[in-house]
Amino acid sequence: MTGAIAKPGAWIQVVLETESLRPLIALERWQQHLALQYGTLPAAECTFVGRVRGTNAHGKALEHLELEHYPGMTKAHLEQLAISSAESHAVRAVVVHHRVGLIAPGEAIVLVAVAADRRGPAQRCCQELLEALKHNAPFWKREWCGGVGTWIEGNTPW
Amino acid sequence: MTGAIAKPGAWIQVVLETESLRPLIALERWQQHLALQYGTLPAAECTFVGRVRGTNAHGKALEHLELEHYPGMTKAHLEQLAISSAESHAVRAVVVHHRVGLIAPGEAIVLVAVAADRRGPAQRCCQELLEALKHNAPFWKREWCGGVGTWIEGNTPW
Amino acid sequence: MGNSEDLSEGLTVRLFASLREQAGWSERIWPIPCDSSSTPADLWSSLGLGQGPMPSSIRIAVNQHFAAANQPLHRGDEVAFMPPISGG
Amino acid sequence: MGNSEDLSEGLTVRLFASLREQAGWSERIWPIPCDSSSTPADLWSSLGLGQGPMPSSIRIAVNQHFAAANQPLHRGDEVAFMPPISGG
Repeated sequence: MTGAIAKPGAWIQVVLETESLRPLIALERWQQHLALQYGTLPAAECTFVGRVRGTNAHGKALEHLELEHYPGMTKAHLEQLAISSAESHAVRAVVVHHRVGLIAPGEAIVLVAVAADRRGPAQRCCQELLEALKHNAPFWKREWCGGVGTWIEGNTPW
Repeated sequence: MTGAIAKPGAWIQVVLETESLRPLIALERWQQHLALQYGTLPAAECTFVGRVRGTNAHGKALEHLELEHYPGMTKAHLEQLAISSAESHAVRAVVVHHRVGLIAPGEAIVLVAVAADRRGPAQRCCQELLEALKHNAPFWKREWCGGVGTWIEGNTPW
Repeated sequence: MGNSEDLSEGLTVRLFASLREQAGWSERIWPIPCDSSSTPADLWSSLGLGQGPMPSSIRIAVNQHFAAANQPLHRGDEVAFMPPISGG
Repeated sequence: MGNSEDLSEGLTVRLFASLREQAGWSERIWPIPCDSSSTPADLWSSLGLGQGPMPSSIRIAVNQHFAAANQPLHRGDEVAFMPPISGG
């Protein structure tokens, strides 16, 4: 499940990962593509990686986090959110990798990276897109503790 | 030139790189240390990488950027800035790698990474520390174009 | 339910996460009346997904785009009811 | 300049970047009067680093910590004058 949309303004890539998300390997490949596309890498790159916590909100040890999505809609909607953020901040490139399925504590759930000509747009776009996907992309989390799964509604505060 | 300060609250590492700064390799090592220290990696990681532009402010092709520093003071002052940001945002770990010497276009000048339990503190600390080091750490940039070096005073706007 | 298995005559309804588990199904074909303009809010009531009107926390998608509870539905539409989102 | 090569009798003055190149030197031992309390601002004038008073854009460090232009200096101090910073 990989996808890339060539835009006049920005290069957008969204990937839903069913098996594993290795942020540094994903970033390395993205940078290689960027370097090919732009000659030299843009001056500013801002990245966020979210990982599964070891405990739930009540301090109980977490066995797994489960991420459900809406096949078809989730990836297309993430692409729309990325395009919209990229355009409003005039950045060069955005990449989003998001896990679905069962994820162990410490493993990466989400990677958002933004390359831009200046640090402000890179940071603002990365931050805005992360909030957008947390609140507006069709994902649902279920925490598994002691063999019992509990659906989580909403996100931790910023 | 490497250094690590163990703090009760946060693990701070500042490195001045004289030869090359490879952000993904630096991050991989930092994450390995973090995983050893905390068992699982913290839930939120925010990273910024700054790279040398291909042209100067007047659009002329840049041959090299030169970074001068104050041996002794620069690293110690970066550590103070990192400790101060880490404490005010209550994050788990901060790493800063900064190049000195001659740097080619596209090469990394600076890497700032912050690991925290929540995304907000990670993002705010990373952003604040980047501004602090741009405006308050003793570094001076000289741009080399057509064999002529020009000292740059101040930074591009955020 | 008559022609409810005939896609051209009805809607595809999809439920996700806690809504799916509470209802005990994830996808269903549902007939749409010929002469009325049905909405997701009407559909919610018809499906018996909860007591009373649809909670405002429920998100709706029509044909895989977010939509309002009063958007008119047409035959062949895919309508999804989604509990509050928690991504990233 | 007398004892200016004797660290215990004077200050170490360091210049960086454009200031170093304009002055033509990077480090110098400078005598400090026995009976007066000298400051970085005084030192700037004595060294002839520029015409008139020290520009406010110049940053000062004493013993590798940022300091004010009127901080009293003592024998053995390391005083640095720095043009505006451009890091990161």
